[in-house]
Amino acid sequence: MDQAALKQHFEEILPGLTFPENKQYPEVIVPVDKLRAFCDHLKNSQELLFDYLMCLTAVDWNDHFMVVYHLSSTIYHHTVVVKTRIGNRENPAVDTLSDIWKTAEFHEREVYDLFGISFINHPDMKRLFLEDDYGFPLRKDFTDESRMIVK
Amino acid sequence: MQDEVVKNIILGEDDNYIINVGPQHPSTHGVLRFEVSLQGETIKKVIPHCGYIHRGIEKMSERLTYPQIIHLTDRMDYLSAHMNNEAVCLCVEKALEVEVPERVLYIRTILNELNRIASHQLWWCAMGMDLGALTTFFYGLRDREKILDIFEESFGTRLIQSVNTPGGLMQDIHPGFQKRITEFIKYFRKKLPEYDQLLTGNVIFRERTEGIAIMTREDAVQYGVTGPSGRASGLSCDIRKIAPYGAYPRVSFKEVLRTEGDTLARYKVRIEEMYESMKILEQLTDNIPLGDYTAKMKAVIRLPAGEFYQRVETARGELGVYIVSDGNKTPYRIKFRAPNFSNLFVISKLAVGYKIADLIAISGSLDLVIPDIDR
Amino acid sequence: MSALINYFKDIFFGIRTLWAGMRITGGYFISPREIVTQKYPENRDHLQMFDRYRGEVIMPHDENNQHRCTGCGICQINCPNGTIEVLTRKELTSEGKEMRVIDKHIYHLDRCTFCALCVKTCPSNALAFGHDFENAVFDKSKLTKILNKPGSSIIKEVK
Amino acid sequence: MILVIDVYDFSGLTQAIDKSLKAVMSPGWATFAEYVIIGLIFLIFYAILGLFLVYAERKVCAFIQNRLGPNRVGPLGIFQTIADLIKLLMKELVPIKNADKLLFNIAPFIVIIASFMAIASIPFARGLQALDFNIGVFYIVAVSSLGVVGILLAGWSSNSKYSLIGAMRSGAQVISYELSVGLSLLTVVVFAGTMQLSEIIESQANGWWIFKGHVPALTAFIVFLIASTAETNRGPFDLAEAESELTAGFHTEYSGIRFAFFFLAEFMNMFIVASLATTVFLGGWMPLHFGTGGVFNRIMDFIPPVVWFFVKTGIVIYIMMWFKWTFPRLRIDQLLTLEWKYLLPINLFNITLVAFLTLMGWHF
Repeated sequence: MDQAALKQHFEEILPGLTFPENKQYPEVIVPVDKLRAFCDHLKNSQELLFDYLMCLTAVDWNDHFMVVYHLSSTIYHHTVVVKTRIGNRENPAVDTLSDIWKTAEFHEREVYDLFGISFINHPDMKRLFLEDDYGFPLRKDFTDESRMIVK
Repeated sequence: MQDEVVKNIILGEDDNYIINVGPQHPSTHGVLRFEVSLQGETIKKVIPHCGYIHRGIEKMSERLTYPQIIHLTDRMDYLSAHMNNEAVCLCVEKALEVEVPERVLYIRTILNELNRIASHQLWWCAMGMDLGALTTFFYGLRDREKILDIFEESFGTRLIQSVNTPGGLMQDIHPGFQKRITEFIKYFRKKLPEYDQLLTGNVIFRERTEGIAIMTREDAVQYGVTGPSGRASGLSCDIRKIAPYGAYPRVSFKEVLRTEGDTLARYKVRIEEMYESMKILEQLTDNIPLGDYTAKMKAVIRLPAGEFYQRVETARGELGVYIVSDGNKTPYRIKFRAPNFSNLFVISKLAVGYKIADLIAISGSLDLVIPDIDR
Repeated sequence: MSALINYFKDIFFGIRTLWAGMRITGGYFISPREIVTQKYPENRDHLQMFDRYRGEVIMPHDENNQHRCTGCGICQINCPNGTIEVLTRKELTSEGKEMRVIDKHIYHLDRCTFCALCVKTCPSNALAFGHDFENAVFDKSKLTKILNKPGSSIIKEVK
Repeated sequence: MILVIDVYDFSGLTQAIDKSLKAVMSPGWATFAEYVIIGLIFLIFYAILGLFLVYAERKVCAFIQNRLGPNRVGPLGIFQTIADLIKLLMKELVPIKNADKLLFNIAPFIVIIASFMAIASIPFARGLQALDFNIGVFYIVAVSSLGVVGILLAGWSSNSKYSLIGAMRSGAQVISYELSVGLSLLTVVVFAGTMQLSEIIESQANGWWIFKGHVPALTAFIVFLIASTAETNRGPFDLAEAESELTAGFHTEYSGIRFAFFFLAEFMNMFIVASLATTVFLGGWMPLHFGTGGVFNRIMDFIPPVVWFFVKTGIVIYIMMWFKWTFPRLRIDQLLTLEWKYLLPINLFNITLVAFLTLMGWHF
């Protein structure tokens, strides 16, 4: 499916989505509470069949987090970028997608490890790389005097 | 929280025998730890633990300019260093909409394929060694040396090339580059059948690998297993075919696919990929166009604000580079979707029910490079 | 009956494949020409590195003990690891102009990743890669080197 | 022809020593003195042979792998193993927390004593044999299987999970492969009609059993090679050690000279099974003969029997090294499958065939 068709399709499933400008892939911002249902549809719908979670990450935009999902289909080879915005900086949380795409389980743990975004209903929500009291290094406000050298 | 920790420590029932394979273990090829719960020699549960060499490359990259980031990507999957470099370069070039000279495309593709062969050779060494055939290690390294010599002659570096830069290459190839590659292909076409006789055909090797740890296509997609491991399960995931880059649209090659999904299939895909890579090399080596080895770039590279994603096929699978730029000379956020990271965790599904010796064979067949998992 | 035939087939298949492997290793055993080991310290005299080999970073000096470094500090900025520190001072030239001269060009070999960004970006080609690869020392501080030789000056033509 | 062989008969020499000893002391003391002398000779022989075999293994594997192997200490690196031995002697013996101290310490000795006992009844030449039992074959098989007790104890007492797995593997492996070793030796025992090693060799004066015994002897020889490689815990059957799986298996926790004992015992076991194969199948110290008489046979007779013995043993050892450096390791269940499904039935069939052949007198 091309970009326009995908856009139209998304509109049909969930009205009121925002579609930011992205030259490369179609991009869609989904509200946090609708994310799970939306992704479930993307995975299981026969025309879309986004069965492959390419990349899962988050971006810290100082006032909010953006969790970014790059989805692709191994059959149709079309790609979409799904984003969700988390405003809560103190206790950021989003529904897990690990039962939709198994690989999300580990990517989510990585995101939890580095950003401190916890994923609700994740089967094994613990840190992947770092010690438990390390802090969340990929947050922009992370400082570690002893280990960081600022030029 | 405390209860959760306790729950996680208990792996299985009381009578299970729990051993740690790693972090210091001959077969993890790095600092990776498998927490294995055994009953007799049969595996009941495998939990991979990583993070022993987490260096925070993504965090470091937020303070480095784009040409500087490239030298860090070398250190992720050091066996496909050139592919990692190229991924960042392609992403930056795509963002800047720079037209790269034809010559660069060809040279990059040649380096990619040489790197892929070198990586698969080292994998073959290590796979044989994991299974107890120590001699394979030396044969593989002996042949890999020829490739490293090609790199060294042209760029002065061996394992990691550090020759890519946004817009092209840092230096042109050596005049003897093509000749050496032709010689290498001639040499390696003679040696590769020996690999088959020594290991592939061997009845012990077959017994150890055939029908072991079958990964279905669904598993591969679910766990995001890409690269040769995914293709052994019939998952067509070759980025060189799906989203071609470099000079790949100009060469004809076959995407090696197998449907068995067992350890032997993963082994055979890599062996066949070496043949395919040699085919690509043969098509490209004598046709490198003349021209500049780099495009004109500004001294300070600033990416326009926005998000850029580039997929590249490394020797182990799909590498994704996701750059979020805010218009500065350093990326706002850079994420490497490492192939080994996804490939690793499938082991906890594959190894269950097999013997501990099979765990070693499976992790060998998945061809894990630990720094790529941790980054 | 077919089970019995398969049983013997298995045995002969096994022996055949094992023999194929043994033929390769046995073949190498009796052909010493294939040995690839190089005796390293013995072959030091005729060990030739490739021209473009990236050893440590050096600053070539000519016969008058002159180098090409202007002390602009681009290498320092480009280095991703803080390997290079350039210390400069102002000096009066014969025409009475103030000119920047390097005091010390400090190179930390222990931090260098040989990414070649300094050598490639140097506007006056003052840096190059040496061919020396024997850098093992017992003291880490010995890996911090000063690249400009004592008493050296800049070549006139370099601006 | 007989004359030439008699020149190399050592029984005259040993009897002369016996006589001279008995002349100066009482028979009891004389026997004791002989034991001491023989013990010392074997101790020295054991050490030298162990060092040489380690060197040989390293050179063989190096040549197979396109390398030079040890080449620094002494000409062609011949003193490399001595340097290694000195290094191992100087190394710390790491005490293991919660290990069973007694068993942990005696395990290496059990392994080494077992191989030491077996070496006593190996006939190196006519008359050059410490113990010539009438049940020599049985004795060697019995004694060499004692070594596994040491391996089991080492694995058990180390208080390491890897060691325990290695030890258990070793136990299962040795118990099953002992059958094949015994049965394949039994074929020749049936042919020769004796279990005394010196008589088995004498029975090969007119041709080695591997030639005289048709296909069954050849089959038995191959089976013996495979099974004995397994019994000595060498690759591709080195599951007890399994470097890539269990780091070092049963001797993971051993260091210094204790580790060296295991190492040495492995090589000596290899020598013992190789010399047993030589004795039983390849005519021991008997020279190679074709037909009767002839110049070729006379030239062969001039080569001393000790040389014959060591050359043949060396060839068998080389074949075992060749195995190790070519094949991947088997898995434990495949190892047992190989024994119970392939080697044992073949062996049983083989021995029936041999019994029939001997009954009909159809061997040479």
